[in-house]
Amino acid sequence: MSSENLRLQVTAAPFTHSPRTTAAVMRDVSLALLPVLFAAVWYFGIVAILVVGTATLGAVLTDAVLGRQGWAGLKDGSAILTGVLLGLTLPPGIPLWMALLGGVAGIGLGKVVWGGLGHNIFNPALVGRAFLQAAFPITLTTWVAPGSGSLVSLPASTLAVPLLHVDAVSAATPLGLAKFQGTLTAVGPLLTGNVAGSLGETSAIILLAGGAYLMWRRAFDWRIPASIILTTAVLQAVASAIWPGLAPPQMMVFSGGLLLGAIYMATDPVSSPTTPRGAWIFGAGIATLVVLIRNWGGLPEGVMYAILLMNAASPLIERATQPRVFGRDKRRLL
Amino acid sequence: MSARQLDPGTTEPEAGPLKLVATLTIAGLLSGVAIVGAWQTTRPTILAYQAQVLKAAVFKVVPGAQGLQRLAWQGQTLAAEADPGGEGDDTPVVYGAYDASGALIGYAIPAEGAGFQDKIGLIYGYDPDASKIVGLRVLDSRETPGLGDKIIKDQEFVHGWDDLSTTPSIELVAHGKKAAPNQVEAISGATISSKAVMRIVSGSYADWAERLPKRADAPRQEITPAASPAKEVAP
Amino acid sequence: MSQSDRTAEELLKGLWKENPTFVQVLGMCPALAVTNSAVNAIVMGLATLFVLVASSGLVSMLRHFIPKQVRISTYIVIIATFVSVADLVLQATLPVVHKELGAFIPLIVVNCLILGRQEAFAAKNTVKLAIADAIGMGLGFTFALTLLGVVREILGSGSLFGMALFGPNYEPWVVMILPPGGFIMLGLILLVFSWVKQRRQARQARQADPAPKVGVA
Amino acid sequence: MTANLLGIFIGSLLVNNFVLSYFLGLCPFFGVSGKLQTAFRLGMASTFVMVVTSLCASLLNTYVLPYAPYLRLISFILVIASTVQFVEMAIKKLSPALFKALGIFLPLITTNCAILGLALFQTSRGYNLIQGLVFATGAGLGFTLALVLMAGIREESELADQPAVVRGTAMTLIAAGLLSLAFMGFAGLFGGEA
Repeated sequence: MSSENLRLQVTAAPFTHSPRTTAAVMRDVSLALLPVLFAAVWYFGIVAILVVGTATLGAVLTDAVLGRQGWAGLKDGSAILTGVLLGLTLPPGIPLWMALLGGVAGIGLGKVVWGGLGHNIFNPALVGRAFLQAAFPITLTTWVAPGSGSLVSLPASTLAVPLLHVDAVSAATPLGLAKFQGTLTAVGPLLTGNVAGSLGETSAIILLAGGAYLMWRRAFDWRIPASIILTTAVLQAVASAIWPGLAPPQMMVFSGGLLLGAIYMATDPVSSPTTPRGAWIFGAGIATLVVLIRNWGGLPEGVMYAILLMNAASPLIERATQPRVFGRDKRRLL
Repeated sequence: MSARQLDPGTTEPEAGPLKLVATLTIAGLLSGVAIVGAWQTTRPTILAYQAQVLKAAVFKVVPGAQGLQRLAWQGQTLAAEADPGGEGDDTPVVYGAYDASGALIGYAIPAEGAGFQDKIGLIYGYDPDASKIVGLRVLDSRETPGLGDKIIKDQEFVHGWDDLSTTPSIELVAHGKKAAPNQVEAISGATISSKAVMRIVSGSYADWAERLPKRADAPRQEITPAASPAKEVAP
Repeated sequence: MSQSDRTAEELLKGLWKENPTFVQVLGMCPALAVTNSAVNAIVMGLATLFVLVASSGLVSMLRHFIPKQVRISTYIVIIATFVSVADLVLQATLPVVHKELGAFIPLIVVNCLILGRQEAFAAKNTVKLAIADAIGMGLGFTFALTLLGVVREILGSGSLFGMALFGPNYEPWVVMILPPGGFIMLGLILLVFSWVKQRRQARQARQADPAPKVGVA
Repeated sequence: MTANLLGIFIGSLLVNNFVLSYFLGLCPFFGVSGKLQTAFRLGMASTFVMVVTSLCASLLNTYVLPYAPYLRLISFILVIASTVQFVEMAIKKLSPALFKALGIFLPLITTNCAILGLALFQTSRGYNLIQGLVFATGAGLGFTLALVLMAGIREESELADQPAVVRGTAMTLIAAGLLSLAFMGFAGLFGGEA
């Protein structure tokens, strides 16, 4: 990063002007997330609120303390949204101190060092999730079966003392079952959400409804989720026709974090391409990676990694799909 | 390094080609002498250590072993292979494990294959008379610390191989689901690495164990007190 | 400046002011690859120190005899020889650490730090100064590696030099001994470095110019 | 054991990406990833040198090194240095335009530890000629991929108004860390079972 580059006054993507303010979009997204949160409480109990709340607390505090704008930077609501999204990707039994750490890591590494909102390359919520997954691989893949406790009872691991390990009982997710035991889960429970998994990836119907609402409010680029869902379905249909042992396409789309990721994470306007063609490519790339990792990778789930990888590629996609500026010669990507 | 530093200076007075060649030759010669010297000096220690590691591993996977020797197929017969043929030698070998009298009590079979991250190298003990795997140790792995490296650290998994029937074939089952003598329990949370170990052992078993002779037909170990049993390891 | 002052200065600069890892950002491959435990980090640092001192001494001694055109090749031959020797000696004396370091001992050959010091310093200075410079750089490198190794091992394994620190129930931050943790931890350390540096500069600027200044972000 | 070729290729391209998981080739990764175009060209030139080196290393492993294993390191480094020299001369002769474009980056490849690392890994894993070539191609393209992704990120974040403390190497390291975190998703992909 040499200093000889001329510092132009450049605003960050998206360049297109929209009458909708950041805060308004954030409000819509938060509204659409409310039912998801209710579903999490319904299936896993009050602990859902605690986990999401702690993750949000970590995110907000980090943004306020380390962020350049301090407490004023919280007004646009983006740090809160990051925290809530992060919380929804966590397993219900996660110790709260880890959720807090996830919020700190997500905002710290995913947002503050990049220069704050609008400049981050990666989705901060997923940065936090990926950091936690790499740091505590076992805890982050220890799932609780839905409805296994009462509404107010907490899993033993929730209140674990920071830095210490507590063993927890583990239930398998539909994707884990398909991958490691060859057992498929019916579409019914996937749609209603009566399956083990992260807090926010339970009910496909509720997630889709939230997506429809956001589309109606024009709060996001509908091309990205559309592209992800369509490509996943098509690729998996082809793949499962060739290799009959693989999971069917409907299961691929409705299980795990695909919908949550497609609707709420991949659509983050800062870390995804802004051109329409770029959005389609971005989505298709995520879907391809998800299908690859889920079918042939070592991990049962790959949505988070797929989105982060395409986040990294999105500056290149944006460059390749930018409309040519009049008067300039054709510029190749490389 | 900047490019400027690598660019031979052209303004300097030219040295004759003879001098250039002479410099490089002398440097090469001296370097050769130094390396060969170090090699000669350190070789015995390195070999002794490797032999010790191998011996420890063989004795662990074949309980009760007192001695070992390299065995390789020579045509249709399994025979003792005196000396390894150098580093490039990759003749597949097994190690015969012997009791104090020089009678074979089992084989230690090295095997390797792809794991979750990188190659996994392991050695397992096989008792041909009982058709049983009697022990297993992972020697080499770069599996995820805290997760995949449980194939080395998780004692429950490691000892799951201590008395494992191979009839009709060995199987991996989920943690806590062992129901038959030919089943090993996977490590919960590290299913992929467990699977990799199982795959490596199964593959090697099909290649080796089925045609290994029974105890009585195996080559005996010559008991010569001076002979150090293992010369080189290729774990 | 007296001769001994100069020697001391060349020795000290590598430790802090021109620290190869934190300031010059050289030799990053081993700095990240082997620092998942403190022992590995120290052994790697010392092996590099040995190669650096030996090569710098020899190169400086021979600096009038090596023709310009073949100097890089000659340096590489010299370095590769010492690395081969170090590799064999380590394998004989510390076989367990040697196995963990794996291919990264031979890779000392292409550590830009070593070739860089030959070209930038040893080839132009007396043997005494060259060795002082090499010791300083080597120690600075070892210090940086050890610092990184200690932090990563404590967080990532809950131990230091293989001894458990927090008892059996510690939940290790596995990420710290994985590749991403290496990158991120070194990045954070550099961040702290430049933050300290900035604050010091800001203070100096304030002292020089008493007028109130806008704080640095 | 004969590792399958797809596993080797994907392994060196993504799963164990040389830069992001083995920390090889970091000097050019940090030095040259500022501009997309140079990153891509350097990546491709390195890939070519890797393939040639892999070929030479295979031959050396088969015909020379069984007799003199202690010469492994020194013979590899000499092969790499001469390959780079040769590639430089060949490109200069065949395509002066490309030579000009690559410019100073060619000699830098000699000290790219990814190349020596490739030869050493190939040897320690016992790859044969074909496996070695597949490994080298995967590793080279993986190096290019990491370089290009990083260049994209850096070109974009140059424009951002980052905190002054973060600018520079610290930023690049954290970006590489996050990229490496994302690449963890490839763990086990086609691992020997495809």
